[in-house]
Order: sequence, then structure tokens, then C-alpha cells
Amino acid sequence: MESSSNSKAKPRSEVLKIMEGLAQELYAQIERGEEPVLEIPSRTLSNTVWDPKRRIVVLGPDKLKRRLLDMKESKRFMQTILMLKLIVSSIREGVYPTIRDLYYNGKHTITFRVPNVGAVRENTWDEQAESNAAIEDLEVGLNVLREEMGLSADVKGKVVGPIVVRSKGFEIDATRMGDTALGLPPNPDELDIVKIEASYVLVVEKDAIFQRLNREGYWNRENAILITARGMPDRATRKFVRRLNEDYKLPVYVLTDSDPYGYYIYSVYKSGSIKLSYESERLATPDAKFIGVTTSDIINYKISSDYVIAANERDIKRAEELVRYPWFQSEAWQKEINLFLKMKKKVEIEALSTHGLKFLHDYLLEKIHSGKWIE
Amino acid sequence: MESSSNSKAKPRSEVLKIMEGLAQELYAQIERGEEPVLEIPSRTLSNTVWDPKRRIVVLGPDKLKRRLLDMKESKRFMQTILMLKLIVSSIREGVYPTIRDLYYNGKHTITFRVPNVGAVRENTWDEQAESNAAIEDLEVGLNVLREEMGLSADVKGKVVGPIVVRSKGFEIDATRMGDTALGLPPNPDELDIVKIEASYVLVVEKDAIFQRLNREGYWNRENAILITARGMPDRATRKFVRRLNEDYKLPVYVLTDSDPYGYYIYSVYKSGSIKLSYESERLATPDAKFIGVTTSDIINYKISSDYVIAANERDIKRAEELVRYPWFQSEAWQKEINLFLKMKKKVEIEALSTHGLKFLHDYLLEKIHSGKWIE
Amino acid sequence: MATDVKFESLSPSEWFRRNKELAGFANPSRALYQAVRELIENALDATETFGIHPFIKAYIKYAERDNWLSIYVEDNGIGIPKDEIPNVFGRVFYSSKYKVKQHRGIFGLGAKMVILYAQSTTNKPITVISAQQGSDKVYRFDIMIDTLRNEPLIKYQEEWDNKYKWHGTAVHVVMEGDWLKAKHRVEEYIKRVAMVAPYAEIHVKEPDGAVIDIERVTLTLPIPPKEGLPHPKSVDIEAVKQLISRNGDSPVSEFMVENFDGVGEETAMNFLQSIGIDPGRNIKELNTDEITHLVTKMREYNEWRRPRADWLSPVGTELLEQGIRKTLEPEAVFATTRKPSSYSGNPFIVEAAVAWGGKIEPSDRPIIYRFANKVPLLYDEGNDVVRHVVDEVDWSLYKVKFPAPLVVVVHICSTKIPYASAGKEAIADVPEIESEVRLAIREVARRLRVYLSRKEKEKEAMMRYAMFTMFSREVASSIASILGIKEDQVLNKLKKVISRKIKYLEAIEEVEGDGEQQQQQGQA
Amino acid sequence: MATDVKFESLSPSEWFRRNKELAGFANPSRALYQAVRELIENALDATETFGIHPFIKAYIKYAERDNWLSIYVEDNGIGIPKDEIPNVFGRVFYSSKYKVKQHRGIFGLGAKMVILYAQSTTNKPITVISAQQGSDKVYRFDIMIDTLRNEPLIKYQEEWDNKYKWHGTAVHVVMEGDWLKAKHRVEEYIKRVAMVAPYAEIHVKEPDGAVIDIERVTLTLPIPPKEGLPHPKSVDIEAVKQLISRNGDSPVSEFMVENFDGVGEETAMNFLQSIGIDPGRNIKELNTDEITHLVTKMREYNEWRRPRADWLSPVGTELLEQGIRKTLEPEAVFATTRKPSSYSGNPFIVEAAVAWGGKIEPSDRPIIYRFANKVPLLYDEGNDVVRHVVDEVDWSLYKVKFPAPLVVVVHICSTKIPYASAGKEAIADVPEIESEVRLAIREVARRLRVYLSRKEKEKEAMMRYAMFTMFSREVASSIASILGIKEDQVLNKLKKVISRKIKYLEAIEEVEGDGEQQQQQGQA
Repeated sequence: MESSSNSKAKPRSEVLKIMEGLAQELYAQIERGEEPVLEIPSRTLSNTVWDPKRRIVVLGPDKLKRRLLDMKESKRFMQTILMLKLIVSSIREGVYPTIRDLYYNGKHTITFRVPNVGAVRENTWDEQAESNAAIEDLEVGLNVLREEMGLSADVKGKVVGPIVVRSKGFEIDATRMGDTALGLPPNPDELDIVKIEASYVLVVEKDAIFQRLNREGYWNRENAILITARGMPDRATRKFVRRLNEDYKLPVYVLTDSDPYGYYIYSVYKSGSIKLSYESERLATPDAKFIGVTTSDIINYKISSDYVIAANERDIKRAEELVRYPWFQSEAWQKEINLFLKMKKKVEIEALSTHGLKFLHDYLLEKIHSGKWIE
Repeated sequence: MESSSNSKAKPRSEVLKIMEGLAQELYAQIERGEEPVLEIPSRTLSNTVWDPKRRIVVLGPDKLKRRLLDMKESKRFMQTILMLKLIVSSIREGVYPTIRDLYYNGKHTITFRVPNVGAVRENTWDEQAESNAAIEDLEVGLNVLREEMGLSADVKGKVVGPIVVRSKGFEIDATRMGDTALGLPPNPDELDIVKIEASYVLVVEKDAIFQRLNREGYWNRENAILITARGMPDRATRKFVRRLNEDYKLPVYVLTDSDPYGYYIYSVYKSGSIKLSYESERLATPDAKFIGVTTSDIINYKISSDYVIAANERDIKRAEELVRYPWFQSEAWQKEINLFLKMKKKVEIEALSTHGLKFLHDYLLEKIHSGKWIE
Repeated sequence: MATDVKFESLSPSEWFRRNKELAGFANPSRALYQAVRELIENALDATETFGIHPFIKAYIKYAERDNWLSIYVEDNGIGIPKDEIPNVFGRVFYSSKYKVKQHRGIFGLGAKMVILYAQSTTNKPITVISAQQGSDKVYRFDIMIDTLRNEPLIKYQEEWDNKYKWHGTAVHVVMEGDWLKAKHRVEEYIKRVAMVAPYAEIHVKEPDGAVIDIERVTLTLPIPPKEGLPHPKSVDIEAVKQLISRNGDSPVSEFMVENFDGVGEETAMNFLQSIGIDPGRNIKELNTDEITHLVTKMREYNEWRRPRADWLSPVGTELLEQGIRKTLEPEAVFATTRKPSSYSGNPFIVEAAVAWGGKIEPSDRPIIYRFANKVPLLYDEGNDVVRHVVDEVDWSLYKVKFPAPLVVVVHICSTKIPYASAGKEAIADVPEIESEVRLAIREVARRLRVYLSRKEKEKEAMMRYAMFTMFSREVASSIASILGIKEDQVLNKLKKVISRKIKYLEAIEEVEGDGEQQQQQGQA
Repeated sequence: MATDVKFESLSPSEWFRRNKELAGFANPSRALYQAVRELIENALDATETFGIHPFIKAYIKYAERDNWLSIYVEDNGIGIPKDEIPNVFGRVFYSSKYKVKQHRGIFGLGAKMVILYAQSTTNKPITVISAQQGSDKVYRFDIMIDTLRNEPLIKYQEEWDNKYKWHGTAVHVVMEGDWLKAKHRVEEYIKRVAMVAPYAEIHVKEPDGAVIDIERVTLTLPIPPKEGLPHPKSVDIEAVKQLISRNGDSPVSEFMVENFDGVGEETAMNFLQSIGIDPGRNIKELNTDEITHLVTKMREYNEWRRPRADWLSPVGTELLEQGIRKTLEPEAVFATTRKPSSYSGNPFIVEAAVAWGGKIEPSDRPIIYRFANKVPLLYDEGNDVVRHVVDEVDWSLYKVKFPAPLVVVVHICSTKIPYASAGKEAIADVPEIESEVRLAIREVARRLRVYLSRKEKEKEAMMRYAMFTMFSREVASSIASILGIKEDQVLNKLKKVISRKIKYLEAIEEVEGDGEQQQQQGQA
């Protein structure tokens, strides 16, 4: 299962060839009378490495050998190859299944009669987590993203602001959307960016805040691209933000609630998650800056204790994880997270409204233009 | 608190006058030495009436009198008037707060010293549920929707297909979006529909299925408008679907998973919920048709028991509620829900992929063009 | 070819020496606790039962060997006649308490077990000093038990002039024991004894220097129990046969009236006729089968008068409240003493109290203090009828929401306490007792509810005034802001409306409150 | 002015008649159960202890009144000498069992309580028929107890020729009882007795017509216990004084060797020198303080030999397994009899067994059967040392995942069972016993683990073959589909690879399995 290190988007026809190649390789092993073995970069925590230059976590050099004839790995091997077949078929048929489609498409029961035990029945997979893991194995093992394989997924990302894109031959101008917004496609690498004249990108955690800022003319005044993914970003939105930053060098600012979940959302835009580090190389925006709301804002902006929420167990636990992330080792972030762990208090973006309903704008301008972001 | 029965959208200036009128009326009561009383249509279940002609639930004639000087109602009265003030201010300042903004904007602690007891402290509201209830009181009491008041909210709705709209002077052609989609605005009544040439509207529960159908060219072949709101629809999406049906007489077809939650999503598009019946008049699409997936599809389309999920307690409970809803009294729906209650089985849209990844298209065409929908 | 088996007979004291654990002397810590307890209960029985305010000293010290303890308990009771002292302490199954009458101890075994345990572990005699009321002399005996013969061995004897007119009994014993393990039990026991005996003064010195001083809170004493007769429902054939052989030379009817409680002449006649025995026959003439018949029917017959409670001595509502107030320091306490009742011919009385707030710590369910014949029951609560009843009660009906600072105290006194086990720590689920316990707890719980309701109502009225004013300010401010007028302009007008409304509401509640009170009396 | 208090003395039988509940005769249902139990235990003690295979008949019937029951228990034991029959049944604290030796009953109280309860409730004598082995005559006595004197009253007496050479004892009694409530207890008791006595034949007829027939499974009998001497760590001063007064006319060292277990001449000399008593002095000459000193030191001294276990009679591993197999019908059973151990000078032996599967229903924790001196303990399990130990065990170490069909049986035999309460239903947490129970349970649990492991491994090997084949088919089908070739073409080649691999894996396991077994032996 050799993989190229090329990180540019691959057309579906190329992807097909790579996948067929894997099947050929396995067949060759079997013909030689060898036990079929898949070699896949290990996705364990111990093989997840912080690359300080690129400021993302990447998979280390460890590879695991998955054997068909090992009780612990046999089923997983079968699942990976079954998924290989399903995706090959979907490319050949020109359809764009979701990962849930593939789960159902591949799920069936296989049986075998064993003497003294009776019929043994086993599902190819029971939970979608298993078929998803098979997809991840293929992504990592073949170095092909699921978007490149043409899989469909929920896309939450919406964009407005000074950018013009082309999709399937149509140009869409995101300055000319009025109160509506441009909904991102599942594979934003396929978008051609026709024109882009923005000063920066503002990523907003909350859809309703995105709507407010759009209606209140924020991006127009600031010449900024406004993006939201309603909470935890999906892969397409992350890919798109990364592209704006990497290809067009636009600064990216992230606005979330002040709580470990908000920090984590920022963290996902910035570097991905440790668990899914294999995605980071393609999806992360290491340059992304955090403009708030921070824990120290509670003090600096005199947010009354009435609007502050006590952190719960899960918040604390998450913050204790965050503070150890390699990309949160900057002095500023260490200070913020430790302050949170000390105060154990959270606050929402909307709490800024305690200073009036227009205060949000003042806050954003101060944070962005006076360099009060952290990263 | 008199309300007009006009259901057309009101401009924000007119809304302001209505709201100021309420304050004047209360002040007049106080000047006469009377106890201030708000008269609001009762939103209790017993005052929720099925209107068989319009096929929606509406509020009945019952009104409740909320008194400032009644221990059970005093706080609620105060909250309603506080919210009145907050919204009046936002209109006057030209901002578009979210309901969460209003919650924070109005939340503060009021105190009073009582002899022998000490200082009594009380928050204007503790939970957002309380400030939301105040907004609902105003909507019902003044017959003004929150969208008309200019409140911002999460909007999940996305559209593609043969429709051209104008917002703030910009025309957006939803046939020219490629793989992207048109994200709906918080108040879709403010959209001008410039051109609309669709044969029907297909509402899809799941975003990923929406993406598939878009990429696989469904709406183009079918000349249909494709809409999703990612699960339970928000108010803006419902309002927009209703408008397409009411003003342009487009048939609306809804595709969800086969489970009581899916049926309930359909039900919300069609008639709203009993609890929020005051919205129905503005948001419901009584003509909406359900094309599946139905429980009898499990049998008719031979979906193997491997892909069928056992219903849980909550599903059963929800189905037992649905079967009593006035808008589910048609023979077809009674048959479906009772079949569900008998079989206790659910199935997802994606389970159709067991018949191949292209089968979804065949399924939709058969349902829509052979009249196999139910309503 | 018969197998050789030897038989032997044991005296009661030898038998109990070998089976100490059956009387609670299982190990050094348990034995120490049990010894202190037996001696203090004897002291209380010797005082309050005879109208004397108990004044008890209990000194526990370490003795000459590591695990030896010296226990000294002195009371100001009626004392023991000189000639009886050796037998009372040195003969198992010798007692003044084998009567139909409420005692703390009843087995006639406690003091003897203390001696048996002491002499088996330290080989030392017990020292008893006693003087009866008005006695010119004070007597001292050092006693051991000859276990083979179940007889006292007098090791030393002395008497002296009773210069200070002292009366009472003092006992000194040295025995093996484990103070560290027994300390908590002993202290908890003393604390609970004080709860139901607020008229007692108890001074305890512990080996580690700690001192417990229970002061007298009241001079009122409960009325001492009288000695009574057995009730016909409570006897067995053997007991009746013994009565016949002792008092049996009279017509059956007369025999019944004289020897049993609850039997009048008419009842006796009716009963005897109904079972076919001639009332005029001499009781002596009845043959075995006839006696069997008589007794079997006596136990089944339901027309006897209820057993009298004269031989019971409840603590009394007032003393119970005082005792609880002193030991728990609650905010409020409500106690009740129920009317006498009976089961299987044994009279009993249930007393109950609830204590609320104050120094009581809130807990997730009611804390229970149980007493039987004024003896605290410390262990095996889960098996006790009181715990079962308390757990069944729906406390929310009485305005109690847990965690709550609630203590429930239940005292059951009877000529025969039906223990659930020989451990004497839990009372069995006898339906008659269960029912009385339930009624008693409900009664005091209802009074607790009235108390809590009143507190709540007063607070409510204050809160209403506060709320109206607070919310009116907020409303005035909002209206003023919308209309662009001054807040005071709105508020002042609103305040007038408020004060009219409040007066109106108070008038209404006056009327409603009366209604509620009547309803509660109806339930009680 | 002395208050008038009357004192009286009670005989032991009168005292127990008044305090029946202390001996387990608290109410009609409990008394019935207790009576059956006492009589069956006497029957077992009269047979197996003397090398006779028990053959016991127990007939329970309704008698002339509603709540009267007749109980008849007959054994084929050694019988009772004619002259002793009245005392054995009619005198409290008269027994052949006051010895250092394992018995079921030990208090010498059971049979007498049955009579006392019967005569108190039905006024009928007990009938005893007995013949010793080889006796020419069979004797019958109808006995009641004179409770005032603690003496037997012989109501009727008869003898006849022993034509059939019968030997044994039969007892018939009529007493008040509640069969409906006692039925379940009695049946459970019989079932459990059978579990530890598979050599016994027991026939029970119940009043409602039900019959329990326990057949003999084996002719093997456990070795009967011998009669022994007390161990120096287990005595108290009183007991030593009694020994001295009986056997005391010899040098102290000789006295010790002859009267105590575990004391050799050398040990006695060393001990006495270490505590400063001249071994050559006559024991009679020791004064009180010296005796106290002697006994106190005897109990503290740690160099005595362990107490002998000759006077114990465990069931034995084989009999225990047979008994369990018969009563529970499990899939597998593993039992062990531990070596003798001792606590406070009392020898004891722990036996344990685990039974698995078969007719045992799965439950959320192990089902426990407890025995003390072959007597089943039915109640108060939560207080028992066995329950505590079983709950502490991490059963997952032994491959048991709950719910599981697991029964744990523990039998503790000793000359003195340390009961946690006078109810005699739970064994106290004595550290020495706890440790032995833990070791015994671990030992049988380990054997269970080996058994379960083997079963598991066999299943695993089959499963592995199945999985490899199934998954290979799926893989072959997928590869064939992608490459556009025939599935069989891929599969046939794969199958060869599989069979090579499986042979290889089995070879490896052979080696690993040996290693595991060695490790387990190391732990045992």
C-alpha cells in the first residue's frame, strides 16, 4: 500500500487507478502464496508527531501491517478491502455516495457452519464507526482524501464577502448575495477562485452571529470574507479556509464563545485534532488567529458575573487536554487556558451585548486592528 | 394588546409603532389606577384548534390576562415588558440581535431589602427559555413575527434549482451555483422572487443527500427546486417553503428517513407543532406531500432486516403522539404510523443504497411521478 | 456392643460461662460495652422505677494488665437487702424482675454475666456495696460464682455505719476488655440514654481521661410501673399449670378473675360457659385435657378487656421533648405518647417524636433513634419495624424535602418487647406495633407540617411584597424608556396600585387560613 | 422504709420456657422449623459420628387442632441408654456433647426446647423410643419437664423385645406450629443438609402430602471426630480452676501435659520457666494470683503446637463434590478440604467448592451455600465472613463474567464456631478463618479458571478457522470484483495460505498452553 506524498487534489480518474493498484498488489501476494498484508501508516497517538515548522500534527513514520490471517485484524482487513471495492464501484458508476450510503451498501451478513459450534454469523460491519474506519484506512493508506474519492457529506459552511468563485462553469460573486449566503460544496478544492480582493477572513462560530454581521454590513465596511460553519467545522469548510490562507495569504481570524469548546473549534481550524492528524496536512490552517472571546476578556471587558457561566466537568477536562496540545504552547494561549482553569468560567459571544447591541462591532475592530488576537 | 389578523410581512417601522402602542396602553391603565394587565392569546393545548379547511392548527379564541400583581404571573409580566423595551431599542438603533443577544442584553439582577428576610435577589431571567417565552408572548400578543422584528437566528436552509431571487438589490440565480448552494436569509419574506420556473420543490432531510442529488444533476433533469435544512427545519426555511407553495403553487415533496423523527420533520413543514401552533399560520405548508421513506417501503422495496433498525422507546412514544395529530388522520398516514407501531422498525434514506448506489434516483422518480406520495 | 457415650449435667452459670457470646459477651470489646450497659441499666431500674432521681457515676479505668479494665458504677437507688446481695450477683436466674412489669433488664442474667466474664478473665471477685433506704449500715461483699453449683462464693464481707444516710448500690469489677473498640459504642449509648431520661444525672470518666457529664434537665419523673398480672391471651399451658399449683384451690371463675388481668366476673362466666367448663368447679379438679382446652381457648377468646398499661412506664411527651431538646438542640421538636395498646395479651405503648433543624445536620433520609423500654437500640436498624415505617412515610406530604434536618425518635415500652433476633437490637414487624408506630409518627409529622407551613406562609407574604415592588420598578423603567417619560412618573402611580392590591390579598388569606386549619383537625 | 422488692430464683428450664425466643422458638413458624432442625441434627449426630450410615425418617402431620402439628423423627443411630433417656430429654443443660469435639448441636438445649415448647402449647408429653446397638429391648418413655425443678416427669414407660435388632432413637412430639410459613424453610434446610451428607438417606413426609426423598449417593462416610483436650490458648481462668479441682494433684508441668492439647513435656518446661513458675510445684499449691498469672500467660504464649484436628470431621473433598453434583446438577464442580488451622486455640478446617453451569441459573453474583459443622446456615448471609470474602474476590481473574451460573459452597468445621450473633446464622470475621476461606475459594476458583480456559480455547480455535474462511471469501470476492477476475481463482489460492497459517498457530499455542499451566502451579 504505497502512497505518494503529493498533497494537491487528485481527479477521480487518478484516484481510481490508485485504488485498483492496491487490489492488484494484494492479488500478487496471494498468487505468491503469501499471507495478504496491508501496510498502513499507524494512526496511534504515539505515531502522531508535532511538526513545529508546519505547525500541524502529522503522522510519523510508523506503519502497521494488517494481516488477513490474524484473529485481531482479520475482520478489519476484510472491511478495508470491502470498502475499497465499494468506492471503486461508485467511481466507475459516476455516483457520489455519502459515507452512510457506503455503510448500507456494504453491510451484509456472512455465515459459515462450524462443526460442534453450529452456524457462525457475522456482519461485515455493525456500526457506521467500522465502515468509517475502513474509509480512513484507505485515505491514509493510499494518501487520497475522501473528497477526492467523490464521497458526499454534510456541508455546513457558508460564505459572504469579496470573493468570486467558479463551479461547474458558473461564476458566483459572494458580494452580490444580499441577505443570502453562498453554501460551500462538498469538495471546495474543485472551486476555481476567479477573483479575491479581501483584506482578511473572519470565521464565526455561530450562524446567527454570521447573519447579524452580514445584515449589519460588516464585511462590506471591512472588505472581509465572512465564513461560518455553525459550530464544529466540517472538512469542506476547513479545506476552504485553509485554501484562502495558503493560496491567497489572507489572514484568518476566528471568533468563538469563550469556553473550551470554542477554543477547540479554533483548534480544529488551526491544526486539526490529534486523533485525526492524518487530515491535518490537507485541512489545517496553522496561521489562523483567535480574536476571542477569551477568558481574559471577561475581566478586560468587564463582563458581569451574571452573564458568566460556571464551567462544568467536561469543560475542565477538555481544557486540561487543550493546554497540552503542541499548538497551544504559545505564551498567550498558555496564559488563557490556565486562566480558564483557574477561574472555571465561560462566556458566550452574545454576552458582549451586555454593553449594548452594537458593541460586538467595536469589539471585533479592536481585536483585529489593534492586533489583540492570539495564536 | 390588540392584534390585527393580517398575515403579510410588516416592515420594521410598522412593527415599531405596534410595539410602542402596547407601552402606551399599559401606561394608560396605570394612570387610571388600574392593575396593569396584558391580554395574550392562550398558547395552552386546550386553546389549540385544528382548522380543517386550512389544514393547520391555529390558536383558538381563548385569551389569558397576565397581571403584574399576581405572584404566579408577576415575573412573566415583567419579562414580557422588559423584552418589549429591548426590541424597541434594537429597532431604533438599527441592529439585528439574535434571541441570545436579547437574553444577555436584558439579563441583570434586581434586588430589594425585605425586613426580617434580608436582601432578596432575583434575576430578570435565568435561562434563555424565559427570555424566549417573552419573545413568543410578544409575537402572539402583537401578531408580529420575530423575523419582522428583525431578530437574527441560525439559518440552516440551502436551495438550488430553477429560481432567481433578489436580495438588497442583488439577483441570485440558483441554477448557476455549480456544486455550491444558496444559503437562505433569516427573513426570506424580504426576498423578491424574480423568476421561478420549477415543476416542484423537493425538500430533503439530510444535507449529504442534498449534496449527492445536486452533484448527480437531479434538479436539472427534473426541473425541481432542491431544499435542505439539515434535519429539523428552522423558521426561515419553513417560511420559504411555504411561500413557494402558497404564492407559486409549486407542489412540495418531502424526503426523510423512515422513523418518527423523520415523520415529525415532515409534520413540521406541513403544519408546525401543536406547541408552537401560533407560528403555523405563517410558517406551515399544509399541501406538503411525503414521498418517503415510509415503513411500508421496508416491505415494498425489500429492504433486508440487516439495514433495518429496531425502534427505541422514544421512537414509539413519538409515534404514539403523531398518530393522534389532526393532520395525520388521513387513511394513508394512519396506515403508515400504525404499521410502524406494529413493526417497530426504522430505516434510513441511505438504506436504499442496498439496491445499488443509483437506486435513490429511481426511487424518487417513482414516488413523485407515479403519485406514490402520501399526505 | 453399645457405643460408649458419657452424659453430664451443667449448672446454668457454667453453661453461660461456656456460651458467653449468647449473652453478648462475645469478645473483649463487645463484653466491655455490654458490662457498662448492664450495670447502668440496673442502676436506672433501681432508681427511677422507685421514684428516685437517678444519680449515676460510672468510672472506667485501665487496670494492672494491658487489656484489663476496672469498671465502677454507683447509683443512689433503693439498695439491695443484705441477705440478697450474694444471690442477686452470684446466682444465675435469680432476680427481682421476673414480674409482669416493665424493666430495662428482664432476663436476670446481666450482672451475673459481668461477674462470670470478669472471673474467667481476671480471676477477681466483684465488689458490691449497698445500703437500702433508711438502713443504719452499709454492706460490702466481694463475690465470685461457684459455677459448678450456681452459687455465690463470698470472698470478703464487711459492714460499716451509714453515717451519711447513703442508699444505693455500687459495683466494682475488673475484666478483660478492649476500650479503643468499645469507646464509640459506650459513648453513643450514654448519649441516647440521656435522651429518654432527662431527669437523670450521669457522670462517666473514661480511661483516656475523657469525661461525659449528663446534667439533669428536669425534676419530673415518669410514673413508675406497677406490678401486674398476666393477660389471658399471653399465657401458655405451662404457666397456667404453675399458677394452679401455687394458687389453685378455688372455683375456675374465681381463679380466672384473681390470677389474670382483663378478666371480670361476668367475662369469666361467659367465657367458661362458652367453652363448656362449669365455672363453679374447683380448678384443681380439671384434668390435663381440660386444662389444655381451657388455655387454648383463653388464647383464642377475643372478649377480654384489653391488658392494662399500669405496669408500663412511658417517658411521657414532655420529658421526651426535653430530652431531645437537650441532646440534639433542634429548632423544633414535637412528641406524642400514644394510648396503650396490646399484642398477644402484652400491653405496649408507643411514643414518637420528630425533631427539626437547629444543630441537626441535613441528611438524605430521616435519622432514627430507637428505644425499647428506655433502652437505646444501636444496631441492626435495617431490620427494625421503625425503620420500615419511617421509610414508608411519604414525607413530602409533611412538607419535608430531603436532604432535611429531620430526626425521628421512637420509644416502645411493653412488658414483653418482641425482638426480631436474640441480639435484642431490632423490634419485629408485629402488626399491632407497626400500626401504633405509624399512627404516632404521622401524628407528630402532622404537627411538624403545621409548623413548617406557618414558617413558609410568613415568608411568602414578605416575598410577595418584595417581588411586586421589584418587578414594578423594572416594568416602570421599561415603559418609561419606550415612551420617553420619567421612570418615577410611572413608578409612583404603580405603587399606589400595589398597596391596594396587597391589602386585598391579605384579607383573602385570613379566610383561607382558617379553612386549612379546620381541614387539618379533621384529619388528625 | 426500705422499698419492698421480692427476689426469686428460676430453674434453667423455667427460664428458657419464658425466654423461648432466645433459643429460636420465637413464634409458631420459627418454632416448627427449629424443632424439625434440632431433631434431624440430633439424628445425624447419633449416626454418622459413630460410623453408621444415616437413615432418617421425618413425618410431619397436622394434629387434632388447627394449629397443632405432629412431628416424628426416627434415626438408626446408636440409641440412648435406658437410664439416660429421661434426663437427655427432660433436663436442660444435660448432654453428651459438652466435649472438645465437633458436633452439630453443642448447647445441649435443642431437644429440651422442643419439649418445653410442646408442653407449653399442647400440654402433651414427648414420646421417645430408643434401643442401643445390640440391645435386647426397646424402651419407650413419655416425658414432660417439671420446669420448676428442671427434672424429667415420666408420664408413661414401656419396654418390649427387640425382635428385629433395631437400634436408634425415634421422637414424637405434638406442638403448635405454622406449617405454611415454615414449609419453605424446612425444605431448603433438608436440601442443604443433603448437600454435605450425600451418604445419608432422608425421607420427609409433609402435612400437605408432599414427600422429599433424599437417596444415598455413596457409602463412604467421613471419618468421625475424636474427643479431645482443650488447647492452652482457648481456655479461661475458670475452666483451668475446674480442671485443677478435678485432676489437680500433680506437678504443674505434668498437669499441663496431661490436660491440654498441644503441650509436650519440653514445651511445658520452657513455658513455665519463662513465666517464672517452678514446673515441679504441685498445681494445688498455686495461689489465686499465680493461677491468674499462669492462665493469662498460657493464652498469650505462642510456642504451643497447633491444636490437633483429630476431633474435627470435615465432609471431605470427594463427598462434597458428590453432594453438590447430586443437589445442584452442575456442569462442573471443584472442591477442596484445607489443612487444619486454628484461632484462639480452637482448631478448624475450611472446605470450599465452586459449581458451574448445568442446572444452575445464571445470577448477578455468586450464589452462596454456607455450612458450619455440617449445619446449613440459611439466614443473615450479609453478615457472614463467607459473603464478605466472595464479594472481595475479583471473579474476572477466574474468567467468570456475571451474570454467571456460579455457586460457591463453604463449610467451616470447628470445635467452636464463632457465630457473629446469637442467632447462629452468620460466622464472624475472625482473621484466621477469613484467610482460610479466602485461600480455599481461590484454590477452587483457580481450578474453575483452568476448566473455563480450556473450554474457551477449544471454542476459539474453531472460531478462528470460521472467521479466516468467512473473511477470506469476502476479500476474494472484493478483489475479484475490482480486478474483473473470477472469485474462485482468488479464493482457492487463499485457502492454501489459510491452512498453512492455522497449522502454524496451533503449534505455537501448544507451547504457550504449557507455560500458562506452569505459572498457575506456581501461584497455587
